[in-house]
Amino acid sequence: MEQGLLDLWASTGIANFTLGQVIMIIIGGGLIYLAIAKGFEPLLLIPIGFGGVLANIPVADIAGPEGLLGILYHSGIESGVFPLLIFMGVGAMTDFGPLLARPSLMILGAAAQFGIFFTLFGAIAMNLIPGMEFTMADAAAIAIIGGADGPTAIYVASRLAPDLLGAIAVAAYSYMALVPIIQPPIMKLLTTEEERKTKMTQLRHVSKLEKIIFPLALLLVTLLLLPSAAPLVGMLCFGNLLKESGVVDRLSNTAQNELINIVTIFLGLAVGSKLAADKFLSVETIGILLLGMVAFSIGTAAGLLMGKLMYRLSGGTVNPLIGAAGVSAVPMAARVANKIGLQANPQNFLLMHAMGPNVAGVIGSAVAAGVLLAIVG
Amino acid sequence: MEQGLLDLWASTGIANFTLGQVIMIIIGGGLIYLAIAKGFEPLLLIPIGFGGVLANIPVADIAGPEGLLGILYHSGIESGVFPLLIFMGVGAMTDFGPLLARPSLMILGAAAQFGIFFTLFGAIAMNLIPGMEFTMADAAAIAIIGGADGPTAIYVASRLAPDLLGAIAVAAYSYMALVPIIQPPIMKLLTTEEERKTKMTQLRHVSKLEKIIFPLALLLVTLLLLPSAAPLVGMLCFGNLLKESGVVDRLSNTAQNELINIVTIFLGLAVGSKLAADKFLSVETIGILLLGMVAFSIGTAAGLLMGKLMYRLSGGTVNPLIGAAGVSAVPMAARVANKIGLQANPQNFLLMHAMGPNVAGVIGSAVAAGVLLAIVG
Amino acid sequence: MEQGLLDLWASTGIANFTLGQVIMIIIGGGLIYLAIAKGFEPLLLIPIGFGGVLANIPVADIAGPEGLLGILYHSGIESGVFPLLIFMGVGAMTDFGPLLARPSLMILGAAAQFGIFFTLFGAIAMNLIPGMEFTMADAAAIAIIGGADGPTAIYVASRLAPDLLGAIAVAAYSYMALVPIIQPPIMKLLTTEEERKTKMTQLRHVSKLEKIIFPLALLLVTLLLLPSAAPLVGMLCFGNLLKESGVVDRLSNTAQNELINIVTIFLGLAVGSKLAADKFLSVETIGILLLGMVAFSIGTAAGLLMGKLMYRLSGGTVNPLIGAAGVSAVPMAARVANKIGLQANPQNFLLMHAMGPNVAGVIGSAVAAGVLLAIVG
Amino acid sequence: MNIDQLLLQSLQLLGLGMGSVFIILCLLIIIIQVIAKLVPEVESPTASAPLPTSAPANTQHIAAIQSAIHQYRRNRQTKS
Amino acid sequence: MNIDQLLLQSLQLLGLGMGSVFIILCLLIIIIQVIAKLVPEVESPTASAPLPTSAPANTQHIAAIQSAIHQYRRNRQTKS
Amino acid sequence: MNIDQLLLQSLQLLGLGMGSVFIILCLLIIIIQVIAKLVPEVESPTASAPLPTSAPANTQHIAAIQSAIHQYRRNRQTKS
Ligand code: NA
Ligand code: NA
Ligand code: NA
Repeated sequence: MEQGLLDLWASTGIANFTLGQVIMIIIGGGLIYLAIAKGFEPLLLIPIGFGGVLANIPVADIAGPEGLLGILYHSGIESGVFPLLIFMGVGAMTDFGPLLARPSLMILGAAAQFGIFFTLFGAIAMNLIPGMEFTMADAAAIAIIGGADGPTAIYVASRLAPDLLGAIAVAAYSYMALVPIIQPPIMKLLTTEEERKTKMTQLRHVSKLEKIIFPLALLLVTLLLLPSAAPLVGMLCFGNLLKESGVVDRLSNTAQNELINIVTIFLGLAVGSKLAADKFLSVETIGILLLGMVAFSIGTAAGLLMGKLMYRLSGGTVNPLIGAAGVSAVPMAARVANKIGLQANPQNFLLMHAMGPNVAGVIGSAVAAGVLLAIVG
Repeated sequence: MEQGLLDLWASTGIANFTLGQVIMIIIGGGLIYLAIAKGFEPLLLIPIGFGGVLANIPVADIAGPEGLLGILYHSGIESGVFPLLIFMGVGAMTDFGPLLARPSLMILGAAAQFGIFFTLFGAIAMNLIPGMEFTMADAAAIAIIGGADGPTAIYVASRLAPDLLGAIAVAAYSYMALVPIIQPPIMKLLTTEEERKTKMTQLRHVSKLEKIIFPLALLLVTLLLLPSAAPLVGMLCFGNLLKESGVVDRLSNTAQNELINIVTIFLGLAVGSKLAADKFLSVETIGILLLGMVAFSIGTAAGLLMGKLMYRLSGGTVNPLIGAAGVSAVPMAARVANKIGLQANPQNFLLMHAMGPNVAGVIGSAVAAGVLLAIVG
Repeated sequence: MEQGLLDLWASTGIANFTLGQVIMIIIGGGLIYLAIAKGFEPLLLIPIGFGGVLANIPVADIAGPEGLLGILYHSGIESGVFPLLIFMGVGAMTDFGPLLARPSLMILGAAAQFGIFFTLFGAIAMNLIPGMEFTMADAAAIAIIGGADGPTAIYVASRLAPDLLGAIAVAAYSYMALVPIIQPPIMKLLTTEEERKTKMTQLRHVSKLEKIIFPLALLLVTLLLLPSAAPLVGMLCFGNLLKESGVVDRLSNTAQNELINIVTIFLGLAVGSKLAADKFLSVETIGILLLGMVAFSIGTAAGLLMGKLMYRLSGGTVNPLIGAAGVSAVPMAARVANKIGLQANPQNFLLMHAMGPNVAGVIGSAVAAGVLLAIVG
Repeated sequence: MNIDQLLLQSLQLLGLGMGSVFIILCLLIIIIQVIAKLVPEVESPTASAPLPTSAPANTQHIAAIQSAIHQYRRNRQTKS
Repeated sequence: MNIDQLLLQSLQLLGLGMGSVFIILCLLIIIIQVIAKLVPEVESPTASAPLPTSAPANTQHIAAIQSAIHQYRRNRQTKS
Repeated sequence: MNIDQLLLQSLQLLGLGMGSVFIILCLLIIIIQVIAKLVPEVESPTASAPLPTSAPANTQHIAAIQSAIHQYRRNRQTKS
């Protein structure tokens, strides 16, 4: 009996906890709290936070190769399947209409990717700080946080720096949730009241046929110039074609509902498996959080500055605020642009105008991901 | 041509059947009949019965490592993924409100687990019968039938005694379907008319916040004291948190509808693959069926006796009938308690009061499973 | 910098394309065009065509063993899981009522399988043409195109001739889409105006119980006589039983909606992975396309001739047009029979009468598949 | 295997295959007819609904539980 | 291991198992009661809705976007 | 690789990356504009609906079949 009691005691969590695990469980709980109480990207941060808690339970080894989270990670993230399926669902949910109505605004979505590449440089520069050690692959994986796009960040991190995946995913989704707090000060700093008041003319009508051709054209450009971006861009285009073709509504509906929901649950739990204490609790994580914030801010600023340039060149018909939406973070960043625009001029509805740069930012960061995978991967 | 005819004849089922396969196909058909005509847990017993038929078709080897059922078994049950996903769905469907409104009734869900541990002892004792040979792992896997919870039974059996999984799953779901027949005589035997007439006071209101905190608190207790139960309890809590958080309804709906339906189909077929004649048609299966019945009956009795104790201690404000619902078998056992209560007193609605012990029984048997996995596994 | 530019250039598609890949991408685009603009089986041909495009992107290796399409192919088609799940969904969507109401018409579904076996002979005969080299397994896989049933063709091809799978699947779905063009001339050629005018008497009522027993009886016959057809027929029967049992509607609905949609997306993409240039662009593909057309035409003719025989034997109460529906291609072929019948006699509604041979054709080609797998496989 | 043997074998397959398909489908025709003869004896117009009553146990339970929950909530609201 | 040892071990498991189940479920009872005591202080009748307001961010966005799209389309139609 | 080389390489990546992003997105702008110019010629206000008519073949079939089934059932009921 004593032996049984001892065995049972030896199998309790209390007898096996490490300090790191306790801290990580508190962090996981914190993510769940932020998701529920503050509305921080709950669709992802509840599964990630909960997965993080499960991954740090001693003895159970749920994130190990034979545990549920480990199996999900191996079969869905290591393989790249989950982020690609999410991207397909995103494609099936995205309306490229606003982008097609005024394609020149796409340049804003290009400019905002400066956040990514600047951060890559910053991450390498951080190696000058003692204790930090980022390889080029690490730096590239961290920099993609500046793409403000969850599945892209997870896909790139899983290929280039799986050990940093947990911190990168948490940073990416947290900063996406923080867009309404991070972006407004930068927007106000870099634009004048006059610029923010700019009203934009209504978007032209986009025909069904243009919407069908666009995903195919996007895929064509990608496969000609940057095939390393083809998995991401390809699945985005595939989902979008399912939607716009209008002849396979049952597949399109499944891709943007049940399938993306199932994959979101699995992806979140699997990402959580990378919140294991020994990987997450390191000085690198602090670097990742800092660099992620830098990436977002620089990306926002680059988009805004390009917006200001377009404001000048277009003779004041482009509101520079929509440049901030170029970072992606769909649709949060477009909403923020709309809100700040309304503050300057209550008749100034920028939402539809900001959606163009916003979805262009998704394409832009998938392209940036392709460059990183091609050169660094 | 003759050679071709001979080859074709040699590939027919008739030329290859073993007696065991014929019997198992009849048993599979019997399960399907019970499921359709008698309403025995059709959601599970139709897939299990059909899977059992498919598994015993000669030549085709559908339950083999390269057959559909074998693949489903290997990837979903051997890995533990399917029962855990079912548990997540169960969590997303469960309202712990009645439990939170009167937590003291949880003790009934604890008492009913006596069926599990008594049966463990009984299974070992059966080794005294010649021909029976149960190891401690076998005995533990069989005993969990007394938990009256399908996914828990399948999860434990897949870890401790995969060869017995078919018989254990069939017994568990069959007895859960038979709860309206097994429980009433025991309930009438152990309670007086006076006791059964007891009306219970209305449950207090439970706030949204309490419902959100509960799954997190349950997970916390589990990971501190019994991490070996963490996969099961964790997924139950995760599903419940998806539901109660109120911010991820699309994930919660998917978990309790499409995802659980898909996994139920796969799980049932995969369990059916373990109805292969050489494993199922053995004297051990008779032992399992007998022990399963014992487990259910003893669990019911233990719940009722604890109910009687609470009736006394509470000054007659707890109806002991709801103790029988402590075995789980949600929501069947709670309904039976309600029905027997109504027979004694037509104004006596026990359903909501029985739901507390009923869901406590789910937690209780998951905890019992954790103990068995920790010590025997 | 120059090195970086060179690396980037070396990673572009332009620098890596082979002519074959360019042709295959155009073919993939052509399939997408036919699916969207001409309504050619869009549920399958959009995913297959898109998968074909993705598979031929240089550098990215999306159809390779570590790419998304390669993973889907390996886990879903090589294993046989996807076509079997599709067949389950088809079973859950199929109403065997018209077949049960007049079972003698099943003979039409048997006759139409002549297209399969004649084509098998034809494929072997094609070896006489220099450059063609079909093994018996290849010939059998090609012949199954005559079954006019997508999942059956994919299942058989994946077992017997995986290298030809892409061409076989494309041919099968394309010809199914072309049924309204292929069949009418044959129907008019082989039947007289008088025969086509034949009105058929209303179908008798079929009870619920008959519909429940039928899938079980079908499975029983299959497992006794042709167990090699049991995976296909078994899953068809399982799906149908889920539907007809009436007690597991949530499983039946999932099988015929979300689950089949998800699997259709994956199956199509995975089939597309077999449109790699080196496999598809060969003289064999031309043979496959020719033979597939022959198979469809001969199958249609055989069904019609059997229809004419039944017209005589029944004293003119069976319209021979419904014989053409025996090839399966559900429900397209039944619609075509209905349309041609209406042309001859505007009061002549053949749709329900043609549904019997139509679903019999599904069973017939699954049986034929079983014979091929048993003898050739 | 030379081409003549292959051709012969494929002719054999033609015979065996069509034979199997006809045998199995004809057997099914007979079975369906037998079932159709047997079933009406079992099933009277009213008896055609025996399955539904016993079958959707789960939904019935759920319905019962939901109605109980509603009743409980209504009571609570009346009280408070 | 002989049968006596097995029987003894299974009796031990009975004790340990039921003990564990009771300890954990009793602990949960206490925790639930503590939570129930703490929560009402935090949660006033009106404060019970703080989650909905901040939470369904995504659906709010989508709704906002959809209304904007509708408005844009209506405008277009009026114009053209 | 020492830190100087890494810094240099990351600067190169900055140039190559932003260059690639701008080239690809600018190319897309041009392509979209070309498409927009070509499409209206093809597509008149009424011609914008050619796809729906040919496309949802499957649902049409199903609808046709369902209506036929309904008709057949109604007939049966009237008779019996
Ligand atoms: Na972006
Ligand atoms: Na239980
Ligand atoms: Na067929």
